[in-house]
Amino acid sequence: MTSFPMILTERMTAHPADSHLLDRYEATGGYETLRQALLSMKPEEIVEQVKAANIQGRGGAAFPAGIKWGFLAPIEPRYLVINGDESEPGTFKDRQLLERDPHQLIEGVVLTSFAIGANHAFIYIRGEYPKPARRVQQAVEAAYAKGYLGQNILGSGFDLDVMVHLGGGAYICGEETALLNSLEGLRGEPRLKPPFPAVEGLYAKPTIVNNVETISNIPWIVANGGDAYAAIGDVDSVGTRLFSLSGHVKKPGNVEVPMGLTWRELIYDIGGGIRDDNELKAWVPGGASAPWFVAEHLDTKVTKDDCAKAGSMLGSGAVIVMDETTNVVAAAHRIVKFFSHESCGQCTPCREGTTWLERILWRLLNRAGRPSDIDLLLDVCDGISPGLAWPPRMTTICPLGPSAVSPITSIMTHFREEVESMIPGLQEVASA
Amino acid sequence: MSVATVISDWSAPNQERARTLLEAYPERRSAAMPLLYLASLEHGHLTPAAMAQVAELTGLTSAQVQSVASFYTMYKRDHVGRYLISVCTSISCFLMGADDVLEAIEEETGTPDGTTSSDGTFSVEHVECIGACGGAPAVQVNYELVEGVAPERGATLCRWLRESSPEVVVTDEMQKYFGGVRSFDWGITETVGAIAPVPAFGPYGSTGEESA
Amino acid sequence: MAGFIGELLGPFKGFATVMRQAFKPRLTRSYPHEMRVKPQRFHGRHVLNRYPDGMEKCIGCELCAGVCPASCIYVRGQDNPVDAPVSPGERFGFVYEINLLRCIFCGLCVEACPTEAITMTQLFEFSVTDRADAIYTKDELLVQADGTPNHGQPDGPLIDLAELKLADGWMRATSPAGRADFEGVPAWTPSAGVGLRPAERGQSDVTESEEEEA
Amino acid sequence: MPEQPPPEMVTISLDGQEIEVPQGEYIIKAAEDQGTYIPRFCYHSRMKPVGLCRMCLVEVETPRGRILTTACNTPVAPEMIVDTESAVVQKAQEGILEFLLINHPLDCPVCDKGGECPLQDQTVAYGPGESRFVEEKRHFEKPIPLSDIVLMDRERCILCARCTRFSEEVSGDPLIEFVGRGNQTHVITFPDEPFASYFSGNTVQICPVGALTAKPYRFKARPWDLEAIESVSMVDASGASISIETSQNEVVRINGVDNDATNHGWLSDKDRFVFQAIHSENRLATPLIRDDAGDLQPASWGDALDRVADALGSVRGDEVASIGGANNTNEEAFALGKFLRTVVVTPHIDAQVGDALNPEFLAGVTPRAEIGDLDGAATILVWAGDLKEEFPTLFLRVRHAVTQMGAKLIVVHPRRTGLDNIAAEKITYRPGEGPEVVRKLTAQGDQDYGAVRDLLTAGPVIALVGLTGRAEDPRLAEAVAAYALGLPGSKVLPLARRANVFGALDMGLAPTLLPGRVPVKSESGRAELESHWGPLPGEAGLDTAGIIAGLAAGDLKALLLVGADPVRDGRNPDAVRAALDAAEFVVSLDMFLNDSNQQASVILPVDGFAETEGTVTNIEGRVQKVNRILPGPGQSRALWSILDELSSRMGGQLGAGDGPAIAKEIALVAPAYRSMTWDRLEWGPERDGVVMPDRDGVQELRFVPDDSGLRPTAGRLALHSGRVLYDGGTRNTQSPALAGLTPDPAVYLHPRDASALALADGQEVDVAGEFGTVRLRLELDPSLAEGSAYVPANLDSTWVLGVPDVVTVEAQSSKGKKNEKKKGKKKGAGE
Repeated sequence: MTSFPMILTERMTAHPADSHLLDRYEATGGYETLRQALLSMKPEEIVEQVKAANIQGRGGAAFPAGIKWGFLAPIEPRYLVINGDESEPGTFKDRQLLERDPHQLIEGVVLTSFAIGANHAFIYIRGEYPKPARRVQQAVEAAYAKGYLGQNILGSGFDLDVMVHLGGGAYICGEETALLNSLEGLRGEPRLKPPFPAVEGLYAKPTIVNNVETISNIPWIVANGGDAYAAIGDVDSVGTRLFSLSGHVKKPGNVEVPMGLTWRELIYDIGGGIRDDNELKAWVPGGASAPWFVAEHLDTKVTKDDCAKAGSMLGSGAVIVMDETTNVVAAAHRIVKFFSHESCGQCTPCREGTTWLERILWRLLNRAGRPSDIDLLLDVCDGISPGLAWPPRMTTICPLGPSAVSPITSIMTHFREEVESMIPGLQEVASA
Repeated sequence: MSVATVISDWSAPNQERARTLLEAYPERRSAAMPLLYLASLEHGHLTPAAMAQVAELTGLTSAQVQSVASFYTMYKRDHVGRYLISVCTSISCFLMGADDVLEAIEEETGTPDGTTSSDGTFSVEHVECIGACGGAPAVQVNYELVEGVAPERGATLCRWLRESSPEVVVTDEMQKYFGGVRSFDWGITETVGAIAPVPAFGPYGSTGEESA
Repeated sequence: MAGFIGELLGPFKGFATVMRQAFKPRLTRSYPHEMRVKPQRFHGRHVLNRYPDGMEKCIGCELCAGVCPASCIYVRGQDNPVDAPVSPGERFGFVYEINLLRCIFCGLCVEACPTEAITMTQLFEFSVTDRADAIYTKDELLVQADGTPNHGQPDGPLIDLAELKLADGWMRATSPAGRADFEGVPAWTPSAGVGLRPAERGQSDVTESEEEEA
Repeated sequence: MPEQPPPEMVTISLDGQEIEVPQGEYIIKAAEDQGTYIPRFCYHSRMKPVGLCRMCLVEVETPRGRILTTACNTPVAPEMIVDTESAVVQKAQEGILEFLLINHPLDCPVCDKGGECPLQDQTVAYGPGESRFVEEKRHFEKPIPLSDIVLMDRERCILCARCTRFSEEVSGDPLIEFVGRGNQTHVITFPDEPFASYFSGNTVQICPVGALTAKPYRFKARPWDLEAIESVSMVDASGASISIETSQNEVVRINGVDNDATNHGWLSDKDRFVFQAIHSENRLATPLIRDDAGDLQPASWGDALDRVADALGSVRGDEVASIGGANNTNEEAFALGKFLRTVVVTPHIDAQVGDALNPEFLAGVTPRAEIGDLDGAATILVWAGDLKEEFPTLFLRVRHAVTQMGAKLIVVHPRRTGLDNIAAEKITYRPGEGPEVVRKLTAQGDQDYGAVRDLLTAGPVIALVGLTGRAEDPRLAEAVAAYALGLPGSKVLPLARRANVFGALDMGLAPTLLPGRVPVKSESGRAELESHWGPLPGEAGLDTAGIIAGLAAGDLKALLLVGADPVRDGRNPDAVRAALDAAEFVVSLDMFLNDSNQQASVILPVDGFAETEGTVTNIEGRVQKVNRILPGPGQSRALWSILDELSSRMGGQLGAGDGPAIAKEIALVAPAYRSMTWDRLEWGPERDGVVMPDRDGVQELRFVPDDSGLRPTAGRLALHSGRVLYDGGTRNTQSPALAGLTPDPAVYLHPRDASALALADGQEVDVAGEFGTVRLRLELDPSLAEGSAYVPANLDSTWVLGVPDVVTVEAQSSKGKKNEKKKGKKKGAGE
């Protein structure tokens, strides 16, 4: 691993006791970038820097942030919404950023709002994160007191109001249009697209929705230039990224690493290897929605394109490792159950399909499966995600339904025999 | 109709908070979600009367408010115990043995998953991922997090809650005595915590000062 | 010559025919004193059945009326009284009438019925002196609480209850939808009570020859 | 419909065929117009697409490859390539249907929708052969009543959100909503807040499965034994298209028919369920003659007609008068008019019961707006009764224009109305002070109503003008119309409520009008008619008020009541009753006994709605066909046939042998109806109705309203006597589904007025006016102008009050008795 700057976690690593406080933030150079940018840069210049940085959204879809900002419709008012509804199983990186370095996010929010011409920003934090929300709220208040937020920020004439909004417990609100609905006080159901939020978002006004991690990178990018950022990491996937390691690794937790490592380095070197030095069975590379990788993928590079070529994605950066003792059907069932529980219920394939999948897997787990269930599972998956290809085609409004398909296609691809062995009578028939 | 007349049965600070919330958003309707938390806090849980009040405040119909409230898992429309214990059973916690933790907690509290104990002390529920996967298995008490909870520690936690009946539930305190491995280092010790099964954020359900 | 002899023998030929017939088994019966066993699947008059607990099977769906080629069935449904339901579910047959003068006994109503509420018995004696009486109403069609069909001559020599049980056999043969899956599944019939019916051709282990033996 | 520029056309490829479709049209609609049906559940052409059911998936060629997308929310684009039946699409459709069916109960035999169910039909057409779902289906308690009319079976619901969207988007009263999430989502009301919408029946009609059922139709019949015929609702004068469906000679259901020009397929619950009155056991089924003892006795038609002919023949023609005829078809109204003018020879004819506007204004105001003009309006001015109560389907059209088409709405009314929540501006005024409002709006530089005046500078302006309440001076509406016609690009839609009142006026059932919108005073028009009918009186006759006075004074001797109840609808109930008593002979042609015809000498039963065929004319002058699907009960007969026979007994010749013959004569003698034939309305593009006059300008009457001569205000509490949808009228009370919805009678006062009078909310008070006193419960209503009292018209007790200008309200004589405010009061007058 070559040396790289710790973009997101340097402050919290160096100052674990008070990295969340304004004094420490200012003492470590915080809000300097903002001061300079507001007074000396034009909004378009910031957008240019972010475009040059080629930073991909860290929420899961990995859409380049700069390009997203460029889609904004020329209508006032505009809104910036920070997506802190981090609910993807395996993911806890935003929690750390919110809890440990909220000012870094707020500086990013102000810079972004300035760049896109928004005077109102919302930080939507999931309801189960009261502590991160408290810390952000405290930071927002401190920033208001010091004039980093509010009217005429730092004498630049730019106004910005920031509100922290707490969710109510719904994974689907991580989908940007569902999040906007939730913020409007509606059910968190994804909207039909188009129109995209950049054209018709919050209150039907142009809106940019970005992930916490994405925006936390902005101060560094503006301070050091987009090219400097683009120089870190791999060719297409640039910068550093926070990965959340969990499951059967020796050292779970968040790590900031440059893009372009191999999975072996991430799991064995950084994650410390598998617990009890067991064999690695499989891992989920990018949150519960992502298709699984197995040992043969260990040397795949951790970049957007390489993972896509290998049939999965980096998603939210959650790496869930399963060792040889894991019952893959049980693991897949648990993931499908999650999606079935979190389905918003508005469109048919997801509402009915995920529940049905969950119930079939439950039958398998309880040794009550039927030989026809293997085909049935795959066919139900096909009804949600025709062709079972990656990236998925969808019969649904949003990608939640196809996300529930990933673990099933994964176990069918990599562990079909193990699945079949759970169906009474199937292997006898096959061997006869 | 003025805010005060609609929620005249609320405590004065909460009335004030409701008024602030209504003014804070560009559109009144957006205040529905925070107001629902506030109403839960006022009424113990989200009663029909509370939903009707929120409807009146936000200019929605009661049916619409009910529709919104029922979408989100954290708005409890049934009675909730004093301590809401949420055990994460999603994939990461499951891999690390969350089912055993849930079982131990159910046993200790005598409260099966999804129910409230008869004395109103505990509500036990399993929840989907609460973002503490590095510290799996994780448990929340009134949405205050404890990570690395082994089954027997989960049981001890419940016993402690029942016996010492803390007014305020504080993450760091619980983590110290009942927690294990954490997702990441928290750096400091806080005294802020939840006073009710409502997230301890800003206007609702919190107490104490955030401090270093 | 042959003609002459032929003429002479003529009367005897006639006798021979008589004699031959006289020793053949007799086909006529002294009905009504002696009843013939009717074929198992005889299409006689309809009954409306009940469930073992006495609930009516008819749900007033009007499918029988819809399918009837002679348009002789009139059905009206109604909301089931919540406290004293007539049939399981929300709806029951409130009016049920069959005009047996129009009925062609094709049995389509039986096939259409989703709940096996209407079946055919072997009852076929229902002469009337007034055309209006030929319209059988629900009171007449509905079996009694014990499953016995109502009929005009309860104690007369015209009704053989054993025969009615055979009629039940026919009903079971087609129920539900004649699917082999239901082989060995106990079924309830109006007069035979709960029981099993023997398997039929097309169902699992029965071959054509076996069936004929049976 | 007003002319709109033709949409730009684009070429797309649909299943390999090049088709031309309007730019921006959704694929599902474009394909349907070309004959390719794409299956769907949640899509409804009158609501915004939501893409929930995913049934309408099609494959579209894009630069990124072929994608699956929903046809209901994807607009066509030039050169688009759409495939609706590829293998992928078929597989997806099959999958969606299997998903929908896994939790859908297979209780089609007991389901009201079975037989006409889109889910059934599409399963047969696109679905899988068998279900592979072996688990237990989802269960909910069922069925649960959502209101007095609508029941919900949540197990059958496929969550297409048609009902919830309708109530939020179209009718604007979102009382039913999704509850829960994911697999447990269901549709329900808030506890103890029933789905008390005036439009709840529409949700039953658009529900694609049998989840929502309506009590009046529930289990009454199966779809395959229904006979249906299209017709027009006779509940109000907006001319909603309906289909009347019968089984075994009994109307069991009325459904809305999508008429682009009028109701867009929506109906009010009154339109939908009022048919129950047809089968009321109180319908008159035989002629009744009053015997010497004063009792009504059944009689033969021969005797009854003889009696009427004798009585009418024994007085001078102009001693006979007629009230009513607004609930009949144009043909019947025409026959009645001709009977009165040529056989009886009297000019005293009035179809209105003295509670509406000047007939010349209603029939002849120009330029007259069409309902469709609302969609193109920049500003809509509603100065009329509460549309939600009086014209529910027109209310929906105004809502549509405002919420979907961007029109700005101004409402002027003495109290809150159903439109207030979408109005850009609202003027509340004290009844009687309307002229002052007009003056302020007109006066340049006046400080009041600046915002309203600003809005009204944006044209085109469509003004809906009618009486806000019964106590209002009818000339106020004319003044408002005169003001409105001065606004940019303005047109006026005159409003009068009674079913076919516009048809009746057009057929000459007014003292001042001859058939075809010809004023009696027009020499040329009269001469033209005389060339067909022979000599006619040249003077205008008496209107209802004049007739009542004439009867009381003895100047008039005999009266025909044609489906009218002037006692209840008149200004002074006691005076009308006295006049009826004073009349020598009263013959009533009606469907029911009512307060006015109880004392008639002869009562003749007539066929009514669904029992007669003919045409009707709505508020915009649109002529539509109404049809017959039932015989009348017992011996009841069509009005025209009764009149025809009566004529021959009186030595006249009416020539009203049958409906088509009358229709032909109308086309011959009524100028504005010259081109009208039944054939035009029954087939082809004019099935939605034809607005008369045709644009060739054959209408003679061109009424130009003016704004002079208004009644001044007096008294402390001016009365606002507004109509409510579910009133105490015969049709309503004879329909069991609707009778229970009538609001509790009450008097409404502004809180400040109440406290000035020392009255409390819920208290029983005596309301007294010029004509009568009634005891009512007091309700506070801050939406009223101060100094006014609102009493809903024609409820069980309130009609006794009549229509005085002012009332006094005082505590009930036995003091200190406070009744507790009734809980769970019905929606309606209180809203």
